[in-house]
Amino acid sequence: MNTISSFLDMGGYAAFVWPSFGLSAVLLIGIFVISVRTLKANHATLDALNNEAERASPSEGPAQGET
Amino acid sequence: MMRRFSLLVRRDLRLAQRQGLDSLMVVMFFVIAVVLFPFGVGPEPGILARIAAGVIWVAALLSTMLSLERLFLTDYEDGSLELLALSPVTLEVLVLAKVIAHWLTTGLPLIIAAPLLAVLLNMDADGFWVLIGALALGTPTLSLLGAVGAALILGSRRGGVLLSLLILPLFIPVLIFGVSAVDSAIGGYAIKAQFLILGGLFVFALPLCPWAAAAGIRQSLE
Amino acid sequence: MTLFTGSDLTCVRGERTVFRGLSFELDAGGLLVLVGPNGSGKSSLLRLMAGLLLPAHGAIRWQDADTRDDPETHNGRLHYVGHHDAIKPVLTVTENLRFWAEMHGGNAGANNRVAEALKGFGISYLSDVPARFLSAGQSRRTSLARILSSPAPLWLLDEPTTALDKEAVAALESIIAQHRAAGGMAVISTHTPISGDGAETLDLTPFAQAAHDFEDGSAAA
Amino acid sequence: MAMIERFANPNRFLTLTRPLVPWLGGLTLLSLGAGLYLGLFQAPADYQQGESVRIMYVHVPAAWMAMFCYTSMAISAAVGLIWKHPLADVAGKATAPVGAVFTFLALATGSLWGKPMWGTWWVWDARLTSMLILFFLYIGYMALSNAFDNPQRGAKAAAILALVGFINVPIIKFSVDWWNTLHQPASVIRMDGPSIHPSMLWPLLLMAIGYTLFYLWVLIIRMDADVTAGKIRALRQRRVHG
Repeated sequence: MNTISSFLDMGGYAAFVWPSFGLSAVLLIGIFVISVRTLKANHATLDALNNEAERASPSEGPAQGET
Repeated sequence: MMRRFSLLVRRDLRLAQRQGLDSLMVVMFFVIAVVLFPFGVGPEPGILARIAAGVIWVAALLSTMLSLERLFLTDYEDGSLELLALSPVTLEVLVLAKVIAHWLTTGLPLIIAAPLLAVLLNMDADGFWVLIGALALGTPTLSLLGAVGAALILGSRRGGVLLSLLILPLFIPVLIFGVSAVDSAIGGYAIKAQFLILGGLFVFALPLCPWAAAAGIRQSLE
Repeated sequence: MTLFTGSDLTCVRGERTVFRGLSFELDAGGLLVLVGPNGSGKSSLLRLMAGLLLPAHGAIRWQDADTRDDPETHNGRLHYVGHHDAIKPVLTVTENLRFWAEMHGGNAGANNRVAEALKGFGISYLSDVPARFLSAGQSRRTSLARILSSPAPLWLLDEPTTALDKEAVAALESIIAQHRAAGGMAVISTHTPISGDGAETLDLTPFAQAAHDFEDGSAAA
Repeated sequence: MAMIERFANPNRFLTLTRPLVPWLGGLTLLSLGAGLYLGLFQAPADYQQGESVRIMYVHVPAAWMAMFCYTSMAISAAVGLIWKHPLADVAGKATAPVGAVFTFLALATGSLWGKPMWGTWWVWDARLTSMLILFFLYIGYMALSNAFDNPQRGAKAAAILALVGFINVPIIKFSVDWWNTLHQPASVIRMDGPSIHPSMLWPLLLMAIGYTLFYLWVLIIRMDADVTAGKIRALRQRRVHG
């Protein structure tokens, strides 16, 4: 496995090995990114709702922000 | 306990008989589904005979699926399910009564129609009785498993299609052993193992499904 | 020892806390009328009492036995009339009622109990009519007739007077009075006033408010 | 189960697990990196399948995780149904998509691995067929949990399905194996090679550990998102009811 090209060739199976690894990477990274994005979005909306609730009725309930 | 059990079975049978359409529709679907295959696969008797058992079983599965959605739905919508859950008999027993009523209105007609369709598909004669036996042992399990799906989709937005998606994977063991019982009978092999397993699947589903369906119903009534 | 009690009940439906810290007591012959705005949990409380819904906190007891321990016996003690009429259009009124009479109270004397029930609500003339021809008021009377079709000490009626005309409401009031006189008890959620001497009223608004305050506190935490 | 538990408990869970997330991320990347390096560079090729055996390092862990996630869904379903623990349903619902991705990966890499050997993209091999049925169970779970207006009702219904499904998995496996031996195609090369050479074992284990850590990593993130979404719904609902 000295030269890069023979490594990439994967003994002729390149067309199967790399798509397998590639697909795995794409899907795993994909679901991770989607999860993180929903998390950030939900936290942002919760903070917005909390701030809105605070502004609307500062007297009602203890005023403390989201950690 | 048994009196209320038979009371519910009798009521459901009377409802089905008054509505009339139900079992007829199911059998008609079963017949049509099977009759379609020769048009798709070609009328050549050899091929048809070879796939006859599989085609009949798959069509029986889909026909049972057709009528499962309404198993609890009408009672859920008109408030009877609430009262059944509030009756002095455990809900699991009443679910079993509903399943038996469902089997009598769909499973049984399928079993009666099956040999006729076996002739249409040129199935070998000595497969007939085994087909009836396997269906008789398999369709109750299908009704039991289907009852779980019917209970879980109560109150959901997309009832029918969702039900088949939930339940079909669970039908696969019954399908595999039902077809293999008929095929090995035709091939002259022993069929005891398949029938024992079909019986085992039924005995396994008998306690599990009413429990799961009752739990699903209780949640839908919350 | 009061017969039917609920202590410090909290009801959660889906993700919403409906009410918190609600208690009630009801004795033989008692009538409890639940009042409060929409969404304050009247129906939820009735479903809790019936056992269709389990309290997130607190317990409902019948003679200090928690009703959750033996739901079937509790079911045998009560009749629940919800928003739906539970009537099969293909069956006649008598067939509908006899089914529920036998399911709840067994076969003994079911026929004449059903006849009594129909007479009680003045719909004997409908006995052989398939239920699909009934008007809203008639189906409601048929559904209410179920509570007479087999004996049960506890009646849980959720807005029984909807779709009932004045005469039917009067009939219902007199039937409830007889039921209480015979030692029975009833819990009714209603918007139209129901007369019944010695009736207690339970206003759910403070308990619903308690739920909101609690939710404010923890949601923001 | 005290009322307070319904809200405070998720917060306590989140405050405990949030700091874990970066550590879990680091460990996942570490073990996956090591596994990939060993698998692609150090481990020998298979004398029969040549380099294509390396697909094993993504196929086998994905297949394990497919079953692992479904098992954890069944456990959280049982905990949710029996002890009414609010977080159990959240865990189950958060696991399902990750499990479905692993199952799909197992199917895809399985077919990519099988192509050079069997000459077709799909063979009704017992393991691949069981994996396909498991994939349908996942899709059914996710469809059911999203089929209700009230997410909690969906989670509860899906929990029952996960339990019933989980009990049926061995039966399905048994019947598919029987069905497969009944219609046995002539020669089927074993999926994971004749025998695992020790130097192949290490990358396999590292990848499996990496996948498990990845699952836990994404699970905590998804649960955090779901609990927050629950709070948002509660706030909005309270606004409706005033």
